[in-house]
Amino acid sequence: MKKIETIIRPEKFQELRNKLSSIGIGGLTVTEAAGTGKQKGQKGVFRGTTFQIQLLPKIKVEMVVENDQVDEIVNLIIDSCSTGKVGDGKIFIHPIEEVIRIRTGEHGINAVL
Amino acid sequence: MKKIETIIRPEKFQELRNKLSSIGIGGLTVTEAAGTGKQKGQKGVFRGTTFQIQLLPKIKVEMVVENDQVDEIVNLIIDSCSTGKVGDGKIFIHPIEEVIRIRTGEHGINAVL
Amino acid sequence: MKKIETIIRPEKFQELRNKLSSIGIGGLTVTEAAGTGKQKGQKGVFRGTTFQIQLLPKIKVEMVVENDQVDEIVNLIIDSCSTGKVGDGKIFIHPIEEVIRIRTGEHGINAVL
Amino acid sequence: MFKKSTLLFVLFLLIASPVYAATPTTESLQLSVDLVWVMLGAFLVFFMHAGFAMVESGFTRAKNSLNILMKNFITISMASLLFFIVGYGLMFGTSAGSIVGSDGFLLSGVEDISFFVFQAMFVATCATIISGAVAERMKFGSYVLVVIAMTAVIYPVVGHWIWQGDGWLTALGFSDFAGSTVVHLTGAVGALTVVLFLGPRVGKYSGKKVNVIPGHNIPIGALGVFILWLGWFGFNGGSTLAADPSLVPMVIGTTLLSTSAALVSSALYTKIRFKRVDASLSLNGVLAGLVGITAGCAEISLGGSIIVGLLSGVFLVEGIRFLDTKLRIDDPVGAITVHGICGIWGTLAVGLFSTSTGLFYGGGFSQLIVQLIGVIAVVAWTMITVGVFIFVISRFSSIRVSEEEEIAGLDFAEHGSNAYELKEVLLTEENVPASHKLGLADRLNSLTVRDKKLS
Amino acid sequence: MFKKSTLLFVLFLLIASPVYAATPTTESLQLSVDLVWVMLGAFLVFFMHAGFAMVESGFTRAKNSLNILMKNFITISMASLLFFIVGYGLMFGTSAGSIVGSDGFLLSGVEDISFFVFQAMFVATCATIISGAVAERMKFGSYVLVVIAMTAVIYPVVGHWIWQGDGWLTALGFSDFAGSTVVHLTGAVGALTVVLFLGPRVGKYSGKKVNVIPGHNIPIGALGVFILWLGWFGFNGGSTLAADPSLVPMVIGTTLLSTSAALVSSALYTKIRFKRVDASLSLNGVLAGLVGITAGCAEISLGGSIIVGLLSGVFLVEGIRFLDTKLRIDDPVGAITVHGICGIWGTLAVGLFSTSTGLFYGGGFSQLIVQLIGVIAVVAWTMITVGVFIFVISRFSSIRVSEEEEIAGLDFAEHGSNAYELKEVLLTEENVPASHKLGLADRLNSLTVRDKKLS
Amino acid sequence: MFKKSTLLFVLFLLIASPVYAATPTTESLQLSVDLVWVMLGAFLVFFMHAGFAMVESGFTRAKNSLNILMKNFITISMASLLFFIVGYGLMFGTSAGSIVGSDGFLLSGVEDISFFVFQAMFVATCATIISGAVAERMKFGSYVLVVIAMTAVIYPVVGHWIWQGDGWLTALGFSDFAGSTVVHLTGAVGALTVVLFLGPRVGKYSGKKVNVIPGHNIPIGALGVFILWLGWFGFNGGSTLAADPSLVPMVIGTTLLSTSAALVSSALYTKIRFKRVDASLSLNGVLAGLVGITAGCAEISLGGSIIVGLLSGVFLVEGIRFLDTKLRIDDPVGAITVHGICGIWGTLAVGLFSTSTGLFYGGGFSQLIVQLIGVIAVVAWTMITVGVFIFVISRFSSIRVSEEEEIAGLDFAEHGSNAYELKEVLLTEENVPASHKLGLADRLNSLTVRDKKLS
Ligand SMILES: Nc1ncnc2c1ncn2[C@@H]1O[C@H](COP(=O)(O)OP(=O)(O)O)[C@@H](O)[C@H]1O
Ligand SMILES: Nc1ncnc2c1ncn2[C@@H]1O[C@H](COP(=O)(O)OP(=O)(O)O)[C@@H](O)[C@H]1O
Ligand SMILES: Nc1ncnc2c1ncn2[C@@H]1O[C@H](COP(=O)(O)OP(=O)(O)O)[C@@H](O)[C@H]1O
Repeated sequence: MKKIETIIRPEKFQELRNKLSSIGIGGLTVTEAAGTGKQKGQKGVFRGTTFQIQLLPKIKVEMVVENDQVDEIVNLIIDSCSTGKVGDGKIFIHPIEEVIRIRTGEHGINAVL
Repeated sequence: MKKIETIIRPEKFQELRNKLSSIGIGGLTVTEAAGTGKQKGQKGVFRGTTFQIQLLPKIKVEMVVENDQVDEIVNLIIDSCSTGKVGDGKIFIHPIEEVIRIRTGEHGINAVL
Repeated sequence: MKKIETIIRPEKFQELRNKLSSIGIGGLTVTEAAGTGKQKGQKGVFRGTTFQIQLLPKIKVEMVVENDQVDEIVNLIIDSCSTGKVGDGKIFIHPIEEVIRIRTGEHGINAVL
Repeated sequence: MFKKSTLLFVLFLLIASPVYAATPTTESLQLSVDLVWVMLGAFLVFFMHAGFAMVESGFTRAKNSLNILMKNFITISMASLLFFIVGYGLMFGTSAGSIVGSDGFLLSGVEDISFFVFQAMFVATCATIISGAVAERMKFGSYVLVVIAMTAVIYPVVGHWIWQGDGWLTALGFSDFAGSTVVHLTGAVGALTVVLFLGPRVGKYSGKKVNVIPGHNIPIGALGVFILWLGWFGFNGGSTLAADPSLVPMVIGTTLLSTSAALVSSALYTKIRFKRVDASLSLNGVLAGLVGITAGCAEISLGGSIIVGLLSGVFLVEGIRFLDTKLRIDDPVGAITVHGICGIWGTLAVGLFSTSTGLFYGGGFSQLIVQLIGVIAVVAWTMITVGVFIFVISRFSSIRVSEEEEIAGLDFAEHGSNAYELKEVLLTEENVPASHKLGLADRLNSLTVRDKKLS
Repeated sequence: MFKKSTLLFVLFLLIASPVYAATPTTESLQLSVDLVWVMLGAFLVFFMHAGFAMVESGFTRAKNSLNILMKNFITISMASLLFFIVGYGLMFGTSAGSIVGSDGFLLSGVEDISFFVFQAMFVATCATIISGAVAERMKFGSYVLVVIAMTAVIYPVVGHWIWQGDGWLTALGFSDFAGSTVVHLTGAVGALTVVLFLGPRVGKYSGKKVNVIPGHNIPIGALGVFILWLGWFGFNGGSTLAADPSLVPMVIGTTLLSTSAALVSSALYTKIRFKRVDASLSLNGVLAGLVGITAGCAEISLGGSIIVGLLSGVFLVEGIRFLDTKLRIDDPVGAITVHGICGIWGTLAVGLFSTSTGLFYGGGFSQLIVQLIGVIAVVAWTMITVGVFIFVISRFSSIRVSEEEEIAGLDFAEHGSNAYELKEVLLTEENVPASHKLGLADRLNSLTVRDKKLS
Repeated sequence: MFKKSTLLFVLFLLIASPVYAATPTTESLQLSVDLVWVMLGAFLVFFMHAGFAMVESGFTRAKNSLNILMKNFITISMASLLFFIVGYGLMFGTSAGSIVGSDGFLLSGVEDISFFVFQAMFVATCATIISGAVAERMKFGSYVLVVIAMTAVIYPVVGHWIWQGDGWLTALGFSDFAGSTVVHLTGAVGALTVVLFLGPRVGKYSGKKVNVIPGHNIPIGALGVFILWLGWFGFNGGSTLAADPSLVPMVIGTTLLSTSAALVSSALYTKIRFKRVDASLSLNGVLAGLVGITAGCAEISLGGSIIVGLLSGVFLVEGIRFLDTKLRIDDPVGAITVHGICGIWGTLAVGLFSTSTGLFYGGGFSQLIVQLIGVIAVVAWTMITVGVFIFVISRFSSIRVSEEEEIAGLDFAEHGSNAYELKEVLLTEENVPASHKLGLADRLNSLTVRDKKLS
C-alpha cells in the first residue's frame, strides 16, 4: 500500500473530492497547511504600513490506497488541481507498511476499502 | 523505527493518551484533521435552508517508536479508540529512517526515549 | 528523495526559514501541531480553580529534498532550532518514493526544485 | 480653506448667544423638557447605527467585516453632512408645489437646530439599510455614490411629501408616524433596486441549488438587534417631538409589545416550519416587529400592536424565504424583507388598526386606500430614481468588485487588512517567541483542577 | 383574528387623544419631566437585557451561544407580553388580602402606561437571571415554561408584597428600593431551584475533581457588564419614578460608588486568594456591587455604599467558590451568587446602613429583622412555587437536553447552525476559490514593513 | 470596619430627606429638567468606558484582552472612589491661590451631588486614555499606581485651573468647553510620558523596520467607536449642565458634524495616501473629530465644526504615522495622537473658529495665544508630575512585565487564563465527546441545500 499525500490549493479540494468519489475513492483525511515555494505572496496595508504575506494557505490531503491505484489517482489529482499557475502544489508518494481499521482490527487493504 | 500515525475520534484522545502514558509512551504529536469515509454526516438548517455536513472532525496522532513496540501500541489504540461504530478511524505504520532530537543532536531511538 | 519532517518550537520557524532560504531550500509545508514529551506544561487559574496545561504548541515543517541534502539540512535545523531547553523537538527522516509537481506533471527531484 | 469664509459668515448668524432666562417660565421649561426628550431620542437613533453595523457585519462573512463597518460609518457621516448642506432644505424647506422643499439649505434661516439634529439621525438610517443588502460585493466607491443620492435627494423628497406638513401625501391624509414608509420602505426599495443591478454573491445560487452562506458572528449580530430595539424607542418615541405624558408611554408600549410579539411569532413559526427555532430569522423577526409598528405606534392600541407584531414575524420568515429561494434575490442580512415587506405591512396596518381611522375600528377603507397610495408612490419614486442613478453610474464603471476581490474578501482587497487576528501572527522576523491562543494545543488540554489547596 | 375584536375594543378605550395642553402648567410640566426620567430609566433597564445576553453568552461555550441568546430574547418578549396580559394586574392591581393583585389585567382601567412600561422592563430581568444559571443544558421549551411561570405569577406576587403599597411586607416596613429582593433574589432562587433539578453540565464534576469550563468570549462578557452597569443607573435611578433633584443624584452616586468598590475588592481579593487578578470573577464583582446596593441605593450614604460594595465583592468571590466547589452547584455564569447571595446581602444591608433606620445609624435591629423576614418569605415562596412547577413539568418530559445534544452543543441541536463561522467555509461545490482568514498561513506570515516609500 | 463609623457619620449629614415639593414651582422644575439632562449626560459619559474598553481591546492582540479590559474596569472604579475621596475637593474646592481646591474632600459640605456624579464620570476618561497607549506591556500594578496619581491629583489640578471658576487659566480667559485640554490632552500627555519610560512592545521596531502588530478584533473596536461617539454627545452636551434649548442643539450639532467630517477626511486621506481606505485609521479619525470639537463645541458654528473635523481627520493620520515611523513611539491604539495632537488642535481651534473671540471671526490673536498658554501649561504640568511619579515608582520595581510574560500574553501571565476559547477545549479527562466548532471539518463542508422539500 501507498500513502498519497498531496498539497493543493484550498479551492480545488471539492473538485478533487468529487472526482475521487466518482472512481470509488471515498476515504481520505485532510489537514490545513501553509506553504511556500515558487509562488509569490501578497501585499497588505495596516495603519499605513505595508506588509508582505509570504506563506500561502494550502490543503493537505492524505489517502492510503492500493499500489495499483496510485497512477490513476495521481493523474486524477493533476487533472483536478492543476491550474497551470505557480502554486498548484505537489504529490508525495510514501510507502506504508501496514494499515489497521480501529473499529474492526482488520489489517491491510481491507482496512481502507 | 516506525511512525505510528493514527486517525481517531477527537473525544478518544485523552483516553488514548492516558493509556499510552501507562505503558511508558510519553512523546507524541497531535494535529487537527477532517476526514471522510464510510461515516455519515449531519444535517443543519440556516435561515430555513437545509445543508449537509460531510467531513467530520478527527484527530491525527503521530508517535515514533521502536519496531518492537508497534504491536503493543496498535492493540492499545484499538482498545482505547474503538467504539464499534463507523468512523473510529485508522492506524498507518510508516517506516522511519532516522530520528534526531534537536536539543542534543542524539540520533536513533535515543532521540525519542 | 527524503522527506524531512521536523517538530519545532513555533517561535523558531522564522529563523529556520531564513536559514533554509540562504542555502537554497525554498519549498516547504507547515502545519500547526500540539505535542507532549519531556517538556513540562503550565498552570492556569480560572474563577479560582487551578488547571494544568499539558500539550504545548508546536510547528511541524515538512520538506522533500534530495538524499544528499539531508545531512546539511538536519544540521541547519539543529543549529536554528536548538535552545538547549527541553521541548526543542525532533527531526524525522522519511523515505519518499515519488514526487510530482501538479502544475507540470514533472516527476522526481525536478518536481521540488 | 479661505474660500469657506463666506460659508462661515453665513453660519455665524446661526449662533445666538445663550438665552436661558434667569427666571424660567412654563414656556421655557416646556421647551427644555421637550428638548431633553428629543435629544434622548436623537442619541438613541444615532446609536441604531452601531446596531446596524453589528447586525450587518455579524450576518455576513468575516472577510467582509471591515468593509461593511466602513460602509456604516461613511453612511452616518455623509448623511449628516449632506442633510446639513442640502437635505434638510429639500425636506423641510418651504414647499414647492407640495413636492419638495426650496429653502433652508445649510440651515440658513432655520431656528430649531434640535429638530435638525433629530432628523439628521434618521436620514442615515434610510441609507444604511442598503449597505446590508448589497454587502459582500458592492464597490465601496459606488456605495458612497448611492448614499449621496439617497440622503441628499431621494429620501428628503419622500420626507417632504409625508412629514413636512404641506406635502401632497400629507394632504391626502397619509399617516406614517415614525417612518415605516418614509425611512424603512424608502431604504428597502433603494436596496432592492441596487441589488437587482448587482446580482447575487458568488456561490450563492448554483443551478437549482440555493447555497447557505452563514454569517460569521451571530452573537455580535444579536447585540446589534438589541441595540436597534433600544434605539427604536428613541426612533418612535422621539418622533412625538414632545415629552407628552398622554402620548409617549403609548408609543413606547406599542413598540415594546409589537416587537415582543414578532420575536415570539417568528421563533415559533420557524420551529413549526423548519423544525428548529432559527436564531438568525428570529433576530430578523425582532426588526420586523419594530418596522411593522413604526407607522402606527401612536395610533394603534397595545392589543393591536401585539397583532401587528405577530403578523410581522410571520411575514418576515415567509418574505425572506420567498426572496431567497423563489425570486433568488440575494440579500445577506434580510434587509429588503425587514424594511420593505414589513415597512409596507406597517404602513397598511395603520389603515386597519388605527384606533381613530382604521378599518377594524369602524373607520372604513379610506385610510387603508390612502396608505396604499402612499406606498405605491414611494416605491415608484424610489425605484425609478435609484434605478436611473445606478444605471448611469454603472455606465462609467462596474458597481461590483471583481470576482477575484469578492472571493478574497473585500477587506483585504479594499482596505488592505483583515478584521480579525484571533490567533496571533505566529512568527515575526525577529525570532520572537509568540504564544498562540486558540491553537490546537490549547484545545487539547483538559482544564481540570490539579491543585486542591486553592479550592 | 376576529376573536380578538373584543380585546381590541377594550384597548381602544386606553387611547386617549393627546391632552398636551396649549399652555403648560407646572403640574403638566412636572408630569413631563418625570415622564422623561422614567422613560430614560425604562430604556436603560431594557438595555440591560443586551448586557445579560452578552455576559451569559460570553461566559459559556461557543457551541451554546445561539441558544443562550435566543433564551434572552424570548425572555424579554414573553415577559413583556405576559406582564401586559396578567402580571401587571397580579402585581399592581387592587390588593386581595395584601397577597396578590386582583384587577388591571390587560391594563384595563390602568392609566399610567409609563409606569407599566417601566415595570415591564423589570420583569424580564428577574426571569433572565435563570437563563444564565441553567445555560448549556436546559431544553429551550422547558426554559420557556419556567419564564412563563416566573413572569406571569411568581415574580408579580413578590412584587405585590413589596412594591404595590398594600402588600404584607410593605406593611411590616420591609424596604427594597429598587429590587435586591424583588427582582434579584427572586430570580436567583428560581435559578437555584431549577439548577437543583437540572444538575451540573456534563464534565463539570468528575469524582473529586472540579473541572474548568472556560467561557468562550470574555471580552463580549465584559461589554455586557458595562452595559449592565449602565442599565443599572436606570434600574436604580428610574425607581425614584420622579426627576427629584434631592434623591436621584444620591441614588446614582451610591450605585456608582458601591459598584466601583465591589470591582476593586473582588479584583484585589482574587489577587490575594488566587495570586491572580481573576478577570471573570472581577466582572462578576461589578454585578455583585450593583445587586448589593439595589435595595438601599436611596437610603444609604455614599460612604456606606462603598462599604456595601467592598463586602459585595468579597462575598461574591467566596460565594462562587462555595457553590462551585463545596455545594457542587454548577452555575456557569455565577448568577446564583451574584443575584442571590448579594441580593440577600443588599437587602440586609438596608437594615445595617440605612441612614434612617439602620443599625449602624442608631436604628436598632428592627429594620434588620424585617429585612430578614422578607428574605425568608421570598426565598420560601419562590423555591416552593418553582420547585412544584419544575417537578410537575419534569413529569411530562425531561427538562434537560440529551447528553448527546449537550455535547454537540445546543446551537446545532436546537437551532440547526452555529454561532460563529470565523474561518470561512473552505470549499463550496462550485470550485470557487475561497480565502481563509485566520488560517495557519495568515499567522505564519510576519507583518513587516517592506515598502519604505509609503511611510 | 468600626473605624469607618466616623466616616459614616460625616456622610450621614449628606443625606437630606427628599424635598420634592408638593407643588412644583418653575424653579424646582428647572432643577429637575436640568437634572435629567445632566444625568443623561453622565450615563453617556459612563458608557464611554465601554467604548474605550472595546477600542483598546479590539485594536490590540487577543492574548492581552483580559488585561486591557481589567485595566479599563479598574480605572473607572478607582477614579470614582478617589474623586469622591480627594479629587473633587482638589478640583472644585475653594481655590487656594487659583492653583488647587482646598475643601470638599469626601464631598463634605458639597450639595450638588449631581454635579459630582457627572464630573466623576469624566475623571476616569482622562486616565483610561493611558491604558490604551501602554497596552500589551505595562504591569497591572504599576498601571494602577498611575491611575491613582492621575485621578487623585494630576487631573483635578488641571481641572481646577480651567473649570473651577477661580483657576488661573480661567482668569486668563482660557476656553475649553468640554475638555479637549482638561480631559484629553492631560490624558494623552500622561500616556506619552509613561510610554517614553516604557518603550515599545517587543517586536514592534527592529533595526530600521517598523513591524505591523494588527489588532485582533476590529469589529468590536468599531462598536467601541460607535459607543464613544454616542457617549460624546453626553460628554459635550452634558457639559452645558442645563437643558438649554439655545445651547444644547448647537453643541450636539457641532459634535455630529465635526465627527462626520473627520471620518470622511480620514477615510479619504488614507485612500489617497496609502491607496486603501484604512479602516482602523478611519475609526481613529472619528475619535479625532470628537476630540477636536470638544473644546469649541459651544462656540464654533456648524460650518466651522465641519472644517475643524476635516482637519482633525488629516492631522490624525499624519500624527499616527509620525509617532509610529518617525518618533518610533509605540502607541498601539493611537491614543496619543487622538487625544494629544487633536486635543491641542481642538483647543487652538477655539482661538481660530470661536464665533465670539476667534481669529477668523475678527477676534484677533488674543484668544489663540491664551489657548496656547493653556496647552503649554497643561503639557508641562502633566509631563513633569507624571514623569517624576513614574521615575520614582520605577526605582522600586520595573513598570513593565518581563519579556517572557509579554510574549506569552499578559492575560495568562497576570490573570491566569485567556480571553477567548472560540474553539472548544477538545478533550477532557472524562473521555467526553466534545464537538469542535470552527474546526477544520466545519470549514471543509460545503453548505448546500440538499433537501428541497423544506424550501
Ligand atoms: N520541497 C517541498 N517540500 C514540501 N512541500 C513543498 C515543497 N515544495 C513546494 N511545496 C509545497 O507546494 C506548494 C506549491 O509549491 P510552489 O513551488 O509555490 O508551486 P508549484 O508547485 O506550482 O511549482 C508550496 O506552497 C508548498 O506547500
Ligand atoms: N483510505 C484512507 N486514507 C486516509 N484516511 C482514511 C482512509 N479511509 C478512512 N480514513 C480516515 O479514517 C476516518 C474514519 O473512516 P470511516 O471509513 O468513516 O470509518 P471506519 O474507519 O470506522 O470504517 C475517516 O474520517 C478518515 O479521516
Ligand atoms: N516519540 C515521539 N513521536 C512523535 N513526536 C514526538 C515524540 N517525542 C516527542 N515528540 C514531539 O517533540 C516535542 C518535543 O519533545 P520533548 O520530549 O518535550 O523535548 P525534547 O525533544 O527537547 O527532548 C513534543 O512536544 C512532541 O511534539
